[in-house]
Amino acid sequence: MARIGVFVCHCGENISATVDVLKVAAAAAKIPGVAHSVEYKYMCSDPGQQMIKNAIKEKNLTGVVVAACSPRMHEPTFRRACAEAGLNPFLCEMANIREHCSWVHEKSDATTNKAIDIVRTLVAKVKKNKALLPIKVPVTKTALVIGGGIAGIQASLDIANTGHKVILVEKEPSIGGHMSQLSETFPTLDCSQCILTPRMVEVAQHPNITLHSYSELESLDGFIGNFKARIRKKARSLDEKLCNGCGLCTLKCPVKKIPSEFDAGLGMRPAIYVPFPQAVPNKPVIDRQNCTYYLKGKCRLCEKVCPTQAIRFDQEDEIIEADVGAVVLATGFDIKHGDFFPEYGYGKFKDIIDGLQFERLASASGPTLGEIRRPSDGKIPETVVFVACAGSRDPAKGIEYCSKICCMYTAKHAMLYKHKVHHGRPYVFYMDIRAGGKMYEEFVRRAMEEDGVQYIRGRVSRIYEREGKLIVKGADTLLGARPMEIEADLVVLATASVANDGAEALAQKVHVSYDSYYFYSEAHPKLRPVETNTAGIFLAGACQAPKDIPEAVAQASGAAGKVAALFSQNELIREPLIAVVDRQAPPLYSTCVGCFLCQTSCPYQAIEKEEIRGRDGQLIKTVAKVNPGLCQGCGTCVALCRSKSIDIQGFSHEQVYDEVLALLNRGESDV
Amino acid sequence: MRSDHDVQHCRQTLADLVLEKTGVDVARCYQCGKCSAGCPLAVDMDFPPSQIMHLLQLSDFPEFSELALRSHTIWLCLTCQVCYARCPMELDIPKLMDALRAESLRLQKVNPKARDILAFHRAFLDSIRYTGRLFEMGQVVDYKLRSRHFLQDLLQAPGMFLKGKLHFLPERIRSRSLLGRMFSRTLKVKEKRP
Amino acid sequence: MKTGYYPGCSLKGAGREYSESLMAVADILGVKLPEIPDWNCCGATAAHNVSHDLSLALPARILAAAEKDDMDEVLVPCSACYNRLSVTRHELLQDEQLRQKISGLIEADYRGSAKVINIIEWLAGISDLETKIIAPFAHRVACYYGCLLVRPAGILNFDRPEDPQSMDQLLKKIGATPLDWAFKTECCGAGFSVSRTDIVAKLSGLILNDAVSRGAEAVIVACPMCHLNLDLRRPNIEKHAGKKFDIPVIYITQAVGLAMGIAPNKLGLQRHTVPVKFSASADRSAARETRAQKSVPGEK
Amino acid sequence: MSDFNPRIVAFVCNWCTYAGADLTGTSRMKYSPQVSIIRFPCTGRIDFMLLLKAFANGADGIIVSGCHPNDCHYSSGNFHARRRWIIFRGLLDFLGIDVRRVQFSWVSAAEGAKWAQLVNSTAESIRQLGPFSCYHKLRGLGVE
Repeated sequence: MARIGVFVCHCGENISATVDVLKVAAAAAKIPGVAHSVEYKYMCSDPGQQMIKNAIKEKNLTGVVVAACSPRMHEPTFRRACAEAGLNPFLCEMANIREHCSWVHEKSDATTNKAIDIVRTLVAKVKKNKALLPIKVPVTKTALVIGGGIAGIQASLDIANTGHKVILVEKEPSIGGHMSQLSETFPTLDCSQCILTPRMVEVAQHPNITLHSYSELESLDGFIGNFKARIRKKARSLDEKLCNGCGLCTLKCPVKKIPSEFDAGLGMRPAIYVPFPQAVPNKPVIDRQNCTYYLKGKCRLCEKVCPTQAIRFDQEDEIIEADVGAVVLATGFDIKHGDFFPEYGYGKFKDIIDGLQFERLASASGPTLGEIRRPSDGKIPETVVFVACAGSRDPAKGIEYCSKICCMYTAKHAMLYKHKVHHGRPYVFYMDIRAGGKMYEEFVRRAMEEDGVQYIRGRVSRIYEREGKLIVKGADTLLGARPMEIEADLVVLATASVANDGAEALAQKVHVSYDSYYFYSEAHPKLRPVETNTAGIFLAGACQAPKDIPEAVAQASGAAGKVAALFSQNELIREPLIAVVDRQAPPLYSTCVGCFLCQTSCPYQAIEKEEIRGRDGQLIKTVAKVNPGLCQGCGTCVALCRSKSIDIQGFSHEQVYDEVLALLNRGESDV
Repeated sequence: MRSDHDVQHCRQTLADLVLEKTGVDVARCYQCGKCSAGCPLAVDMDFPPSQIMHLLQLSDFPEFSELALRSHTIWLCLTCQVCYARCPMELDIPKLMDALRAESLRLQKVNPKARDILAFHRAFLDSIRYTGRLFEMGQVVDYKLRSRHFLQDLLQAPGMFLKGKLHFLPERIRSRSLLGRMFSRTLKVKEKRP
Repeated sequence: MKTGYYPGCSLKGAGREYSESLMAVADILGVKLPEIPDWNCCGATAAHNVSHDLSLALPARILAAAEKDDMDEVLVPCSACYNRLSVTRHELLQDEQLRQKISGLIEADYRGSAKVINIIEWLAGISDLETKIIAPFAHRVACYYGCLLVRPAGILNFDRPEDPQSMDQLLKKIGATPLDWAFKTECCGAGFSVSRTDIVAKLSGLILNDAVSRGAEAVIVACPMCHLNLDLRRPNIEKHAGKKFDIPVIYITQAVGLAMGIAPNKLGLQRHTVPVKFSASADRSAARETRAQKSVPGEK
Repeated sequence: MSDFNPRIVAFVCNWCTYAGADLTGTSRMKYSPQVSIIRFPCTGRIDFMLLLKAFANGADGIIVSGCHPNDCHYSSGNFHARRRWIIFRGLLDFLGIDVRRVQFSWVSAAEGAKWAQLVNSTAESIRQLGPFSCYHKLRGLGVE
């Protein structure tokens, strides 16, 4: 027999002013199963809580209903109080007679009766409450970081430095990402490689970090604290243990004219190559699409010259399995390439290049050793036109958003050009200058005031080639939108930042949501910027939205902090308000018929198949099973289940049906 | 897109009218200037296309809508469609220009500089109105009478005639009466000749 | 499949050689092109400058007449007419109310069954065109599309509005070498040929200048207005530019005609203001030469 | 009919509408006391048999309300609810229940005013429809 205690709160005047609390307490006392009913001025105060604790002990109550404010306000308070008195906290419910009653109605019998209804409803519910124990999920204290750009590097180092293991997966032969391609960085103009390469080396040498370069995530299963990752280590055609990175093979390789990815197509590389001198790991890889041996079946020159016999032509991809507790996505971004700008002749004229290509031109390690020389004829350009918003903020080209980094790097490019070609004339076509950030506006001003970069407010309409010059047709909207033509030697388009090609496929592999541009979605735009909707998977850097280096690094450290917090305890403790599938004694085992409609409706992939087998091991039936680590307790499956075999703790069928009945059937408790 | 709410609560501006007639929402224009940059005649215009857009954006100030309606621009527009083809917001500026021309005519605010252009259009239309097809000779003569540029083209006409490009008699189609009706129904508004 | 023919006013007057050459070519191809019965003017730029409804009604009446004569498609060589007819068809098919309104104006029910095609679509559609080429038109040419053939791309969706290729492909077929030049789709001044000759002279001048500077021997056009501005207005252009241009302006059908060995006067070449020196016979030899040394500058 | 006080049950989700109703309270907006709230984790949890149950036990009207589309705390629960509701509507008709007695709506945690307005308008329209006596007769016949 249930022994429920009802505790009606005045909340000072807040409730008692419009609700006759004495009447409520009296009425509650008459409800079948209520063993104790009192009212008090402030239930949430210490004496109030003490009152409840004592009652629990003295009247050995089996359930508690506190008729006061919203459970969103004080449920934790009163459940804690119950727990302290030795009553399972999940046997305590709150009847919201303040927000949902006293505050929204005038003082009247109707209002008091409604308060009574609410109390009766919750009493009915609490009678059916079950003692629940918090769920404990073990945590594998190893993090998987996908993407070895600056964000991935930062996240890996930060996590590794908290003493936890990190597996870093990079799809290119070397880590470093786009930052390694940059010449200088705004707003300080310090050399990108100088600040990046030490971090790359640190990653390589860190005892807690396992680096898999030239590898990609094959699949990810499991849930927060307990993921199982399968990583494809692509064949380098090389025994990494034997290779000492002397680079002889790359020198001797007869195939030399392959456009270098690292130099954004402005430089050439051999078929067996190390992307760039400071690469980590500093081991070559054979590009099988272009290697003579793989194409024609002969050559093997690299094999002959290799002093350590490290070349392995017959090497195959390798699948590595790893258990990880958390995942950080740091897959970065790309810039828009190709023939999407016919009016600018981008992709048609050699001397119209994009931002990354300019970075390579300006970089001391670049194909021109840092001299600004235009691709077509190697001449030093006298006039350079920089076009901002080339594809960004341009619905007609399918990209409505602002790429954010272009304003700054364009100012930087114009500056660098001016620093290298003193007599040169840099012009920037812009729509707005978005220089929000520490020292950013000052940086842009410097470009204009000290380096004499000419800013023209307007969008370029067309670019065409005439006698070796690029004719740029623009207009200055600050001069009555007067059209103007500039004869340029080189044009740099700040093409839009976009998500990486593989972004969508990866998102689907790991079950995180993404926006219509394939940037990954954070769990909350303001308050949960590094989490995803999938517990245990975090975001770092430009895979979430276009970002500059400081932002990417900050978010990476944020994600690392989240991972560290997750790894700080051995077990995850979660509220047990989750779905459970009915289990019965043999021969029924479960009323579940195994239609798995629940599985289709679950937003968290929390529903698994369980095979029930007899002693002889033969299959009796396959039923649904809820993974307590993944279930978030929305209950969608519950409403959907045809045989009502799945139920949700805290909001079970029994509880809610009894609530409805109690609410509508005023017993003799009514006044 | 301006909401219906706004439209009904403030008196109809020129921008609203354009939106209603052409579906072009000038609020979407963010003044990048690409249209002006590409317009072959922007230099000859009193207001390049992007400025016309901005005049419309501010058209709840009567003086600004006035400037747009009295502008030379709307008559210089060749409908070459370059602006529309390149507009990042895909705003149909040529269509908008048509609407402005119509409104400018209706309110008799045609820019005096557009006199010749309008004269030509009228001559052209009258020629079709009465014959069904363009009668170049007749049209040119008519145009000269309206524009009073009697000597212009005199050098070319004989040459064209010799090359058999000009006829002295117009071709007439059978359903001229229908065309007459079509014209009188569509060109109801009687404007003063420029 | 019945293909009707809408010449439009210009092809009966200032641009009659366009029509003549088209007919000559059609003869050799053995294609019949019946004119739309009792067609009227499309209203060109004038109509939509003055009244939107009129600018739709005039083309609608033409197309309705074509439908009445159950034509499945209508060949419209004049780019201006092509543009007006296409835009009208598009707008009326988009908006049922408008369609009914206009149908009322033209006192006939316009359904929109007849497709509107331009000269390039028509020529490209002819499978055995190459077989009819006996004197390849072996010249370096600048294909001038103008505005109205490619814009608005959304409605015409015929070729891309920037750096289109369809005409270049066609000219390759008949043995010519199309150049990559910058003014393919810049405006020539269009409807201003009479009212604002100064503007026409300026814009057309830029076009000719670019074509000549890239070594074109001829500008190929598909629009009588462009032809009028680039050819008939040549004196004004030269006066404005302060220099002479002797580059001829040829209709695409004339180029095709020459390649088929049709006599220049049957193609109306004598009607041009700027004399055209090519002739079928001369081309035969030229053709042989180019076949011999097969790398012409600018060829892709 | 004026003295008729309908009984209305509101089935709401914990994250949006329940919080929204809390906001109505904290901002002291008044509404008709005929409505009582039953809290669910998500509208996706709401089993429409509950609605029939409520009618059979004397409810005159019902409100079902959750997060706006795409705002669901559980990312897609409200979509399931909406889909189920579309089908359920047909069933209501079949069972002889006036569809107007069930009000399906979205109220976010920020829409305290909307909640008050929703409750009042529903209460009013149910008052117009009158008591749902025919269904109340079912009570005690074992059908509930």
